[in-house]
Amino acid sequence: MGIDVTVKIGGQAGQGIQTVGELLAAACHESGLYLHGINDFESRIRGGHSFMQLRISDSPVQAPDHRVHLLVALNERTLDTHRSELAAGGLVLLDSESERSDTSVLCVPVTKLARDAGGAIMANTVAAGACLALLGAPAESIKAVLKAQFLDKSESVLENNLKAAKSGAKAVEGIQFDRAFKWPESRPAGKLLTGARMLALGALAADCRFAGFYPMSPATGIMANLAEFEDRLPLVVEQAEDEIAAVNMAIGASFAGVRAMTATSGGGFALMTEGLGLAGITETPLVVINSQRPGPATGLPTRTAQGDLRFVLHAAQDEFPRFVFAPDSLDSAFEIMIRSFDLADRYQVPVIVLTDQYFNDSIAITQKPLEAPSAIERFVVDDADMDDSGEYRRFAVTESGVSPRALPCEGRALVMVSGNEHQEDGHISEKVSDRIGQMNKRHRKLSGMEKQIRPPRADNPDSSVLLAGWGSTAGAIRESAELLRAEGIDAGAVCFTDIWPFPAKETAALLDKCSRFYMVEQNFSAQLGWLIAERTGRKFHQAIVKYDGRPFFPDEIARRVKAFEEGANG
Amino acid sequence: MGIDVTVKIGGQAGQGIQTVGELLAAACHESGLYLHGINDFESRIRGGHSFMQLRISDSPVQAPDHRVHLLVALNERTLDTHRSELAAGGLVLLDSESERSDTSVLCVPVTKLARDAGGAIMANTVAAGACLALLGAPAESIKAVLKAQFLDKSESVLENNLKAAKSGAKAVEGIQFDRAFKWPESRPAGKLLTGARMLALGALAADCRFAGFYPMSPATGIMANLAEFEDRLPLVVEQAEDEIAAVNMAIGASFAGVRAMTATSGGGFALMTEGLGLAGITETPLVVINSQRPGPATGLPTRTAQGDLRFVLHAAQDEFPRFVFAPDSLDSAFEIMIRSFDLADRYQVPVIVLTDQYFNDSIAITQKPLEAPSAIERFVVDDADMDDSGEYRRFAVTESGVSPRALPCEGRALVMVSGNEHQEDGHISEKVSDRIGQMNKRHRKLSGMEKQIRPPRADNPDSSVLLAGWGSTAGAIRESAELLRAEGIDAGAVCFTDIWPFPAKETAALLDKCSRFYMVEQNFSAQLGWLIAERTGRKFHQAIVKYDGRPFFPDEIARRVKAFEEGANG
Amino acid sequence: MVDKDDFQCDFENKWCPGCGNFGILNAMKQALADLEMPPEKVLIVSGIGQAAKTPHFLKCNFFHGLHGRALPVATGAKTANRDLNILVNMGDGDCYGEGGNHFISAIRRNIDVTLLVHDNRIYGLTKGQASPTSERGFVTRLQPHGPRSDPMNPAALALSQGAGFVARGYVGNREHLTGLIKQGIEYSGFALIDIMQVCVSFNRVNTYEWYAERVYDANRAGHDENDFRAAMNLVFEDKEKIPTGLIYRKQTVPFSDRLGRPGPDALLREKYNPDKVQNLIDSA
Amino acid sequence: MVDKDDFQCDFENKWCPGCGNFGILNAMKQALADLEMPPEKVLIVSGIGQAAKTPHFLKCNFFHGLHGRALPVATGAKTANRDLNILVNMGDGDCYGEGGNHFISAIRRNIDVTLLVHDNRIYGLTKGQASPTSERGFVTRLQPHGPRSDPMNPAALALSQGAGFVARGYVGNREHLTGLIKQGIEYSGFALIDIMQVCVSFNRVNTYEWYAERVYDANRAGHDENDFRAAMNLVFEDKEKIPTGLIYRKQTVPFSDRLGRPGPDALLREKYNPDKVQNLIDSA
Ligand SMILES: Cc1ncc(C[n+]2csc(CCOP(=O)(O)OP(=O)(O)O)c2C)c(N)n1
Ligand SMILES: Cc1ncc(C[n+]2csc(CCOP(=O)(O)OP(=O)(O)O)c2C)c(N)n1
Ligand code: SF4
Ligand code: SF4
Ligand SMILES: [Mg+2]
Ligand SMILES: [Mg+2]
Repeated sequence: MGIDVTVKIGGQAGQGIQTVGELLAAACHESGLYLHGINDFESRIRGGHSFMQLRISDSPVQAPDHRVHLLVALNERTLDTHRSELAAGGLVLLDSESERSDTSVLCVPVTKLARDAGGAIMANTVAAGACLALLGAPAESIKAVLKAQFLDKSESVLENNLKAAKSGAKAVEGIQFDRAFKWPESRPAGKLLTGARMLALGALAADCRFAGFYPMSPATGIMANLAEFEDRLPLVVEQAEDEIAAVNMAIGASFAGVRAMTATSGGGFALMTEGLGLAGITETPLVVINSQRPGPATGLPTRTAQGDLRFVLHAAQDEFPRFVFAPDSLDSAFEIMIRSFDLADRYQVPVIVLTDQYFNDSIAITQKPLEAPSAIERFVVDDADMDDSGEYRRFAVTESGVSPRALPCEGRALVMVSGNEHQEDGHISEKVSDRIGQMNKRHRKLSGMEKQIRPPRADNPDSSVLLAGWGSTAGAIRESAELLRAEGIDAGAVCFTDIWPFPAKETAALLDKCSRFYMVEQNFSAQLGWLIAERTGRKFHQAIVKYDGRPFFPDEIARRVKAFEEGANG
Repeated sequence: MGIDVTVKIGGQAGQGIQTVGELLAAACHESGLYLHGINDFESRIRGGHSFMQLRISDSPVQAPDHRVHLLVALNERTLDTHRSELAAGGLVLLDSESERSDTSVLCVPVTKLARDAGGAIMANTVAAGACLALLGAPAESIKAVLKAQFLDKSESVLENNLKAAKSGAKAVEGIQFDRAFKWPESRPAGKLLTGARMLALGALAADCRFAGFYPMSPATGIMANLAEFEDRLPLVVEQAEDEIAAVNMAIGASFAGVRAMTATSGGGFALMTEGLGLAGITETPLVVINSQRPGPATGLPTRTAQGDLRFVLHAAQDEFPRFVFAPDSLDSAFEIMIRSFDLADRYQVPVIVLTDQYFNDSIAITQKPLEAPSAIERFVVDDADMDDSGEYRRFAVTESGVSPRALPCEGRALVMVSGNEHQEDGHISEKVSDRIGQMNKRHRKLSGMEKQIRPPRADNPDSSVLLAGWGSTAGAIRESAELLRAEGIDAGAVCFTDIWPFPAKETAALLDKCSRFYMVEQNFSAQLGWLIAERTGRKFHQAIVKYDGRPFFPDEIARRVKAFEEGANG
Repeated sequence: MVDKDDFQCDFENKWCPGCGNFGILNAMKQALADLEMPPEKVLIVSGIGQAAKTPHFLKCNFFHGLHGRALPVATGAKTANRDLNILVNMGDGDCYGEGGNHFISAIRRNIDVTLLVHDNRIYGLTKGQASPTSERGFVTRLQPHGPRSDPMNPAALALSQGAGFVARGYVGNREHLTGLIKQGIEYSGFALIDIMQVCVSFNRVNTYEWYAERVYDANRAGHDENDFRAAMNLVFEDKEKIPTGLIYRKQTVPFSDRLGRPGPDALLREKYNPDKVQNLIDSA
Repeated sequence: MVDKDDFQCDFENKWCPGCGNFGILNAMKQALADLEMPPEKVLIVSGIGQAAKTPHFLKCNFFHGLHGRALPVATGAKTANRDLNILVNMGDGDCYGEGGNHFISAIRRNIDVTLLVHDNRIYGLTKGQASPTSERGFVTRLQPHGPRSDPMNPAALALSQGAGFVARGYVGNREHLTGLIKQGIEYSGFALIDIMQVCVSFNRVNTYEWYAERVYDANRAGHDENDFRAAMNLVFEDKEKIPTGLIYRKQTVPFSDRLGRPGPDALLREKYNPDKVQNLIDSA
């Protein structure tokens, strides 16, 4: 086994916990290490308790570890709350001016040192310096990071911070930390990003030009990341008066011809459902990100969940084709965003991308290069493509179900669109023949859409026990299967990113090979499990669900599966 | 076979087709006959084409017949459109001053006769008079009906109408109509009502005191019927600025202590989904009627559908217990409304009642007496029920999942409610223990709720072929099974009114007895069929679906099942 | 040259005979023809209701969306392509009821579209419920004692939130209305034209006769549309007299000019630049 | 006698130290105590946001609902039980953004509640986006060049739609604010109190200092709250001076008196009468 160290930094909101984490992460990243970091915070701006938990490794990691090797406690409460998570040989670094008898608690006067270096605000830098020193990082590693961080600040700010980092390192000099390791000297393995930022980059790469949104955790970060690029690309990000406006603006922009999206969380998505149906019947391409958090209603605004799967599958009255995707990693998020805009255009349907707070707010390192497409295919027609533009019919009945899409006022062809049922030219119709013609046409797209669906990724699919899940929890699920294998249980993992149209045949074939499968989901009822039952007739053996708003740990999953397995076999 | 005659009255919107139908219906009703009438109209106020189709029988009827025996054509278009539906021996009564060679078309100068009697506006009365005469109704039958109709109009209005009716009757004197029958002289078999009115009466009987709504076809009728009683009961019906307000007002009223509801159709329901979740997490009793129409989006505003089943089952982010009911007849609508308010109070959950345009706008005759409950149990507590009102906790964790519900400002106990996840006293909490405690508590209600669920009604459940469906189409499904039996196919019917919590065990047991079952639904994908697959593992053989916005005819179902059966056996 | 008849369309009109909407339809056609805007250069966005069916009844590009939501759709479309000439047709329920929040926001954004509100003081398509502009005491089947809300004052609301073009028309004065629509289209920014439209099927109070007795041309009567205070006074005038005309106009910066786009090109027209995107991603 | 401390509550306050919301909380407690309203006779309905957390921090009955939707909830509650004393706490985003349509409707209904808008010109709980009252040029991470919309003028909107009680308070003037809240509660009908609240964490522009330079007491400066025109002028005053106080007040008929209920009894208090219901059903 190589490097696998978890550092947890805890304190009050407003204490700059994230800054410590980000400095550490940047240092690891620069040295070519991999990492995965989760953010845990309350729905308040100051006070309370929050933490960031960073797992550092020399090989890719996609989930948090439940054991903490180094606990950075910016206050006593952190120590009390998390001490029990300390792994054997673990160390606590406590911001304190007095000493402790407990040898596992290392008292460093972090704030005082910061003040000495020029200001209490640099406590983060002191803590980061101390951590890196404890972890055995070369002294220069923090320098580069601080330089990058304070690029546009004055010289003296940088200098003070360098001083602060050094004093942190100095304070722990000579301390032997079991989990210190030899730092590699390679280049960054990939890009260090949050999920939210990756979703924004994916949208950019897909040539998204309009985003309508209304702030809502945990989706706001996506839009904040996107807005950053407004001046440098043909892109408008507009804050709407509410989510209903946001989705209808996106529909309007898409209708007029630019790729458009919106992003929200469950409650906002609820308000968008009528608009989703409008995109459905008007066959307007649309990408909607629903970043889940626990509900119902306001629920736990800053926590994570996978409770909206069934809701997004069936949202809006009546039926129409849609895609539902759920990225399982940074790389897949980038790819899925590009595919989503592409498929939305190709099939003229809404696409829903399901992420969650855990995914959006976590940081990790990409494994594949992020490549912007060399060209964007728009799947639109203009007068030149028509024999007679006067005869253009936006909703012409075709075999594929996809009708030629022209843009309004971009030629002589009139583009007429109605959210009522309509005849082929777009005018309202109540005729039975038009209704059936259009319903069948829309649903005929499904056969093309099904071909675009990628089957779930299976790891060790021939195992007798399979763990199935979807979206952001894939990393934890895969690792838990590995843990089970290490303990002698023949386990594999089946993780979905492409959920609808549901890959029924492939799923059934996969599941038929195992003796039993477990659903691992962050919701109450195992929603995907029931969807699998519905679509394949295969029923999960047990559901390993978690709905407390906190992400899964691989060990936790493995333990719960093992308990069932021991029950089953004992 | 007894009496079974279908009269269809067609013409332009604004021509008073409904009046003709209502006069006929009233006359039949008064004579102790049964009937079932559907209303078909376009989304416009004048012009176009609409019709009412009345099926008259001496035994209860719950579905329209596809054969028309008497077609009342108030214009030529009606004749052209519906002539092909004429049964053997059928007759057309056409408003025309010239004669036709076609003997099946009886030309009566309806409008002219009306003008002669005092005004073209009475064309309806003339037509009704003619129809009744053709059907062999005693001359007095129309009199009573007209008297009731013009109760609060001047004498002369009544007189003119009586004259008009008589002149209609006279115009068809001597015409031998094959389907004329001997009219019974009994008393009304039950009450003659539309589905919408029945839902309103059910709400009254349940002591509903507040209804927030925003107009939307086909739900508006429910509210119009309810508003009629505002002055005579403790009841406020308030038109809201939008559906979001409507549902939140109902939640506010219910929280404050009165039984409250809202009614809408799919698009409005979409806007209410966030509020539904609010009722879910705040455990506020709430009854929502979703009267379905075809979508997506505006779809076919005046037509019927059953396309929202899956949507309402999963509407709103995350998960919480809810009831979903779908009345299958007038009688069941009355009962379901009372049960809905009762169960909403008892379990402190939202209840969704699914009806549709076909159900709301059709008329029929009740078979059971409509009995207002002798008392209303409110399932609320006050200070007197508490040891210490200062310690009152609105969301106390209990075994049943139901916590004692006090009303705000009705005692010393403070009622504190939050749409965020909360601790037992109602204050926001992000603690893992509170989250799990409250989620489990809410979901524990399900076991009590499941006991309230009635299994689907099964007719000839031991048949080798079963036809399954839900809600308003039950009448047509049951009759189609009868038709199949008459043709030698061993068919039965399984119709659901109580859909969620899903009666899985009972359903599986029922379905296990048949060789195969068909789903009969008014949606594209057979939504209940997939729900059955999900919850019981039993997969339907074929789906008989209809999604053109028009109601099912029993014969149509029977023919389609038969075709499959012949394919299966041939 | 564009002619009024160029907008003629074969699709069957579904309004009631005598409906005030015909007047609006005609005025729109005339205004567009006068402004030399051919059908293919016109985009109409509408909500749901009788008013919102308007684009089906004249030749044009259109997006007939959801009840209440025309303004956000128009905002998105205009943002994507600032070259679009957008008219928005909505009913009073549509715009001031379900769509009230978007109405406020359209004013505040100053989105450069012309909004025609067919204000018949009733919900027409749903068969006669009170609308936000119905007066207290206006009895319907659903409001047996009339609505409990005071009627909305749309022009006052628009003025209060800084609208730069506020007009009131009446279907009974076709030419006058045509003039207002033309001015609205020519205005650079958000133009509100609240049009008193007569629903002959459900509104038995606010009839042609009723209006005929009350409506007058405020501009002709001396009202200065450049005077904000005068405009504010006008919209609160005694209800027995209904001023029509251009209530207020001022120069404003339209939304299209607030986007911060580098040049005058519509968003839609910019080329996708893979190298630039790749650079941005690489340095992100 | 009710004391301010009777509202003391153990639940941990989650606002930032120095937040303007504390001022509102204190003023509310004082106002309720002065009016002799004990905690068990107070119902607070709120939306979602920092402002909307208010009821958690004082002893009372409360319904903390959805973002933007407090006013409909309050309307339903008041309709069900007219004896309730309802205060509504909302943020500026909550009330004027997401809830804009309900804000208009609450005014038009004249629902008898007291609405306190904690107007900090920012979305606090979601960490600093522009709100409907943010000025153009107010830069945030999501509005790198400031919002593209002109700011809303809530008081002007309320006046334009016939509100009978319109006030503006400032958290920096605690006593003055307490007085306004008391008057609002005592007012029979819809009372709007737009409160300039300072968000010390995200709004670096509209700070205590910024307000201190601008805020003045309009009533003391001679403004007559009975004069509608004067009120209208006041709310359009030069932005460099911010008038606070009672902007406008007139007598109106509250929603509770518009319900058409036969007697003064709350809906909630009427007895269910099975015979009457049966009769109505039988004759229906
Ligand atoms: C979300 C939603 N709610 C309600 C409706 C039903 N609806 C259709 S049109 C309409 C109102 C029509 O009134 P108005 O907007 O004044 O237009 P008019 O028909 O009078 O021109 C309503 C409520 C709908 N289509 N969608
Ligand atoms: C439907 C919905 N959309 C968005 C949110 C996210 N949200 C929570 S509070 C808030 C705005 C907070 O701003 P404001 O209302 O001004 O209150 P403040 O925090 O500033 O007091 C938003 C957008 C939500 N909870 N629900
Ligand atoms: S119902 Fe009224 S508004 Fe609608 S078309 Fe008829 S007259 Fe016009
Ligand atoms: S973020 Fe602003 S409004 Fe919210 S509690 Fe902190 S200071 Fe107050
Ligand atoms: Mg209208
Ligand atoms: Mg705010």
